[in-house]
Amino acid sequence: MAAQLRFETPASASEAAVLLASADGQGRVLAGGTDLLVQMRAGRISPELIVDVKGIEEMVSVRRESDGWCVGASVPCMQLARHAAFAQAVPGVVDGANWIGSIQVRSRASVGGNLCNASPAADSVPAMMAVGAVVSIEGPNGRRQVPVEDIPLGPGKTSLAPGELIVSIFFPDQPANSGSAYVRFTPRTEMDIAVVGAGVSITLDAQGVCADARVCLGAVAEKALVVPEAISALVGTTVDEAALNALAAAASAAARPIDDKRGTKAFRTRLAGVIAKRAAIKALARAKGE
Amino acid sequence: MPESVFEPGQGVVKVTLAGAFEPLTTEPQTFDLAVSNVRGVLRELDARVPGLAALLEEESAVAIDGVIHEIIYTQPLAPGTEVYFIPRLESG
Amino acid sequence: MSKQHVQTTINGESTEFLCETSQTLLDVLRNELHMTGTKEGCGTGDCGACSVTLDGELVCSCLVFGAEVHGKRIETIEGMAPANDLHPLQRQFLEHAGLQCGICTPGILVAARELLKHHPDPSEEQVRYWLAGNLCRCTGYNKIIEAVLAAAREIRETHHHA
Amino acid sequence: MLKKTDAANIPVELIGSSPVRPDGVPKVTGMAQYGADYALPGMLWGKVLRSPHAHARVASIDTSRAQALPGVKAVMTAADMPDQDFTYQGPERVQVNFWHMTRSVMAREKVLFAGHPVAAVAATTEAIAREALGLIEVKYEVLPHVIDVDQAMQGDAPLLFEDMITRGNEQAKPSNVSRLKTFQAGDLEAGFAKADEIVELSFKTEPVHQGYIEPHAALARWGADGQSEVWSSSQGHFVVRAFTAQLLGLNVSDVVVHPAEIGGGFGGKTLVYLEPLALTLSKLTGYPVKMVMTREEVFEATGPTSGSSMTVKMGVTRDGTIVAADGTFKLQAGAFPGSPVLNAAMCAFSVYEIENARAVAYDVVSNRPKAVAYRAPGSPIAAFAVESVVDELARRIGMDPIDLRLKNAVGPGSSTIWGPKHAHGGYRETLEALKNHPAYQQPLGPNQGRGVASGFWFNGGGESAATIHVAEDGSIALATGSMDVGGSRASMALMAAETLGVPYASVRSTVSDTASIGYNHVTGGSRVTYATGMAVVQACQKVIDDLRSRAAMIWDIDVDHVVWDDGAAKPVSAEVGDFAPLTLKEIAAKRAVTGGPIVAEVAINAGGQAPGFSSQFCDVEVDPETGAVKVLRYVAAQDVGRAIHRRYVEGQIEGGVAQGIGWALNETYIYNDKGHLENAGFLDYRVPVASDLPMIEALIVEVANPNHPFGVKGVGEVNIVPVMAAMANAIRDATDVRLTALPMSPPAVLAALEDSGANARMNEAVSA
Repeated sequence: MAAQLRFETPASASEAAVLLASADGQGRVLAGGTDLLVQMRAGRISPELIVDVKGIEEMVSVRRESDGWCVGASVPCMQLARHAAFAQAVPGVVDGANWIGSIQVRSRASVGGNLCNASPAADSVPAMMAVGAVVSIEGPNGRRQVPVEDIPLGPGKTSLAPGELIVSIFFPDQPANSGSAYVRFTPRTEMDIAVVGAGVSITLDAQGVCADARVCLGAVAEKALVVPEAISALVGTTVDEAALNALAAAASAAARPIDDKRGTKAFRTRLAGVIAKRAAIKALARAKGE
Repeated sequence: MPESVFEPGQGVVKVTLAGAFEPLTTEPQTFDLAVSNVRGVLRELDARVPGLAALLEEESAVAIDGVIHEIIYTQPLAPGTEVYFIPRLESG
Repeated sequence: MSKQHVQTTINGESTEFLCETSQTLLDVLRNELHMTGTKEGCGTGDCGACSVTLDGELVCSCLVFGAEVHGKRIETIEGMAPANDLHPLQRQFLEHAGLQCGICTPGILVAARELLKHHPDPSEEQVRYWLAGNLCRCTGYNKIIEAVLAAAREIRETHHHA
Repeated sequence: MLKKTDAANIPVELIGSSPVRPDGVPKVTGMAQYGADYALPGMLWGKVLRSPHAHARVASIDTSRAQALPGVKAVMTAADMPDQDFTYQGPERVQVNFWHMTRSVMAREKVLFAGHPVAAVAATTEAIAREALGLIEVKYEVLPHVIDVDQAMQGDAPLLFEDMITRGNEQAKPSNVSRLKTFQAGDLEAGFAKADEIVELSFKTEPVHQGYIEPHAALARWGADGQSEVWSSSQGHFVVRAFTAQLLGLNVSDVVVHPAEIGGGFGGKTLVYLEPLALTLSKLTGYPVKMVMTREEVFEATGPTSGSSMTVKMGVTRDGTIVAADGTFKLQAGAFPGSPVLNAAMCAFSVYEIENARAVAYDVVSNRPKAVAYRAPGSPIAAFAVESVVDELARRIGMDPIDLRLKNAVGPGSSTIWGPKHAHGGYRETLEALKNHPAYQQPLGPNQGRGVASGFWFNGGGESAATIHVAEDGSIALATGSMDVGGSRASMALMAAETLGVPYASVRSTVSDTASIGYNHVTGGSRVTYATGMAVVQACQKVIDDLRSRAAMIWDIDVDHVVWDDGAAKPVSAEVGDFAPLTLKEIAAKRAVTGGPIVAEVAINAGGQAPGFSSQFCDVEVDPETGAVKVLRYVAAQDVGRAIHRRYVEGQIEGGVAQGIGWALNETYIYNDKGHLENAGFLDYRVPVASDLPMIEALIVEVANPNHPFGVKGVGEVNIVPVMAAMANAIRDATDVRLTALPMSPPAVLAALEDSGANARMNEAVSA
């Protein structure tokens, strides 16, 4: 019960990992807390240890590195969205981060937390996957790096081992003439959970032909998906209407949603294509500098 | 807008039970009553259907020439007035 | 059974309190410090009635642990009108009938003040999206939006003349 | 006797203005105290154990382990409250059966919905109370359950009450139908025979919650002498007192209920949930007990309004005369009888002059929380069906939907299916206001549509009391017993200031507790500005008579020679004497020598209320690829009789429309196959957020009610009645697809578009 709940504020990621490892699976990382407190209130989890990581400098800062941006896992979405250079570099990720909850929620919630919560509908996850983001993980055995898509396994489940925590996320610089975007569909305009979300990045060559692309879908499977068929539909084209329709068809074909309170299987399948196409159109415009 | 001005004075009033007031009445009924106010209507109805006055006071409102009122004994009724007892309303 | 001992600053006043680790900032404000101006509508961050600022960031106090605010600055609705000098937002909400039942009003005022700090001349759409985290069931939002826009105008004009 | 005045001739300066409300500053500074904001020394926290099953027999409840937990002071079950007789009491449409009510507050033999209270705990902290709930052992025998209204009416449906006979169909065997009633006028067969076009459609609507932002809260203190006090947020503290006293077997006057500020009600706070439990726990423990619901509890166990299944058939001649109408309205009452289905049936056709019409009403129980009033209860549900059918009739005969309504509009003398003739106008004027709106003729873009609908609501009168105290300096203390849910203290002050001829600022308007003023019925039915306002005006008139007689004393003249004008006593003419006017302040200064404090209390049972009419149009755009509906414009005309505080009148209209848009598009209850509510929170129960809505345009129509001193009719409710139909009609206009079920959520709209092939057409329209 609550009486045994411990609260720790480590100063380093390694210290945090030691604390978590000692908690026998009953420890929880506190970043923004926007999922943790809701789950505790609902009685879905009753942790014995809370590790507040916001005192760990590398987890709450945005740093420029030689070949990209390194974002602390606990940087609040509002801070990220206000970071002009970062928003310029990977606008699709800021699109995603800007859809999480409300301003109040985004002042606390982080893309790292969004990833670790492992909701299939997490807005920032397809967006991060689309730009090839890589997470840095601290654990009992030191650091390791894995692509974002390797973290979620299914609703509420991640590939993190006991004692591991995500420290930061690296966003590699995109080639010239690249654009990224995240678009989602929700019944309300704000304060909602994605029924379908799509993160797309497109890189054009000098002739305006799609040289590289990533198409990722959220909320249409147990975790966010990369859709190779949708990527193939774009690469080598000028991303014309035919290519976009092929991408939409591929996205709908790749979707394998379930019926739940937030959407039916048929609706989500249909929308996977519609929303992927809209994300691609937005990414293309950005790639063209429009 | 009809200005309903009520002049006290005995006259014939047309009284309708708009619907059944179970278990005492089972269908709509109309009565011509020589009365001057709502109390008179209730007294006359109760004489015809014992217990009806109490039921109406509890369960109904009264429309006097279409204007809905709570049941108040002293409400005057001019000759020729149309009186309906209808289910009372409340709400959100 | 040891409680958390927390030292913080609330509306400019240095404050300390004891709380259970599991207690939220909202719970602490309302039930330990008896500052009931901050309201609970849902407890899950979905209605915004408990909005406060934490080190200058707009947050739902139901989604913050009391233990987290050690060494931080908190602003609540109770600090918005020092010495009964109403904030332009408060005055414009009164003038424009921007409240009916008033339960969402403290949260909306706190949120709107942050909006105007970041966007002194917001469009109607900006106000609507900024306040999307604050539910109001009474007004249909018209008069809230009008009040915020009027307060923004007033603040801009005051600064202009100053 | 009610005093009649000629509303049109009253010189008004304050009426219709928009001053700052008396309770405004506390509400913008966080100082106002709502139910959950009260605390008392030694206070305990109470929590409710709720049923995990939708339908089950309660075999046993063992509270011993919970009782033994340190910090727990008491555990109660229904056995701690007296049982009640099985009788229906009160007016038919809102009958109260305390046998049902006590079981709704806490289950006895059976639990009838997931979330039904089974036991409650009082403990020193909220956390301990919560922990203790987990230690109460309840043995259930789970029974099959039924949620949907049509399924609940099937012969093999599980019965909530095994012996319930339908009132109005006593020959039938026991069923879930608690009530059957028919309203009829004319000859349906003959009417339909005259029709050139007949439209018949069936509709389903989902229950929707009132969605007030403040969860229910109550603080209760029981005294060892049997006298008790309750602080709670409700729409009527006198009704809280009456129900709590009855449920606990107390003298009504031994319970004093203090009106906490209320954080929204919309009908949902007109009965009791927590108050009897908190008071019982206080009695058992000897300490004050506070109980506050979580948002999940609010959704699982309070409200909502009914869901429905309806069929409506209407016939029209080619010239636009509606010749017959027939409707069947089946409404979910939830776990206990008492849906607003009689209102639905009575309001259904009430904006139309139809010679031949019938409405059949079924009240049906099922395993969900008992339905509670919600803004014009019943009428919006029926209007969704009727106004959709009327829209189709207009299309069949190629007539503008406002013109069709104008042709059949009721006015004074029009007949109704519920008996008396209409006595008031106002409907036609709302249609004309709408038709004259410049935007009504504006062309629309691709995939956009315009929809029109109208609504009727009775508005209420009833019991109210008000007191006026003239203070020593001539300022006015005004008190009523009507809970202020949206600015009524301001409108009461306006009416008092206007009547007395004093500045608005000199009137202090308050709401008194149940021991300090006469009975006031609930703040509901759009009745407060009408009925309580009438009491206020009459109290002011009584004070004026007193002031005149005191002036007469001061001047040594006959009281008949003194008039009250512009806030002062004046001689009726120069002939009675040369006296300078005596202001309120001057008379108040002489109050002692003229007889003591100047006070008036008036308590009335207000009648003569006039119904409200609303006509509305909206423009929407439908996304053919996603089914999303965006509201581009919303215009709502409403006859309010007379607007007292203009901005709060507009606010009522804007708020009612916003709620209707939520009802139309997204709000719904999602139950799983176990009968558990899956969306018991504001994240998945989607009330509109600010960015979902356009500015809603309120057109105030004022056709004065001659029975009210200022012409008031009422404003709170009818504004929600047309909204769902207006939205459906606009979607129909945009897509050629008629949606007959609520909510018209994106998946539902998209499925309907795909089924009809409409979205292919619409996509072409966009690319063309």
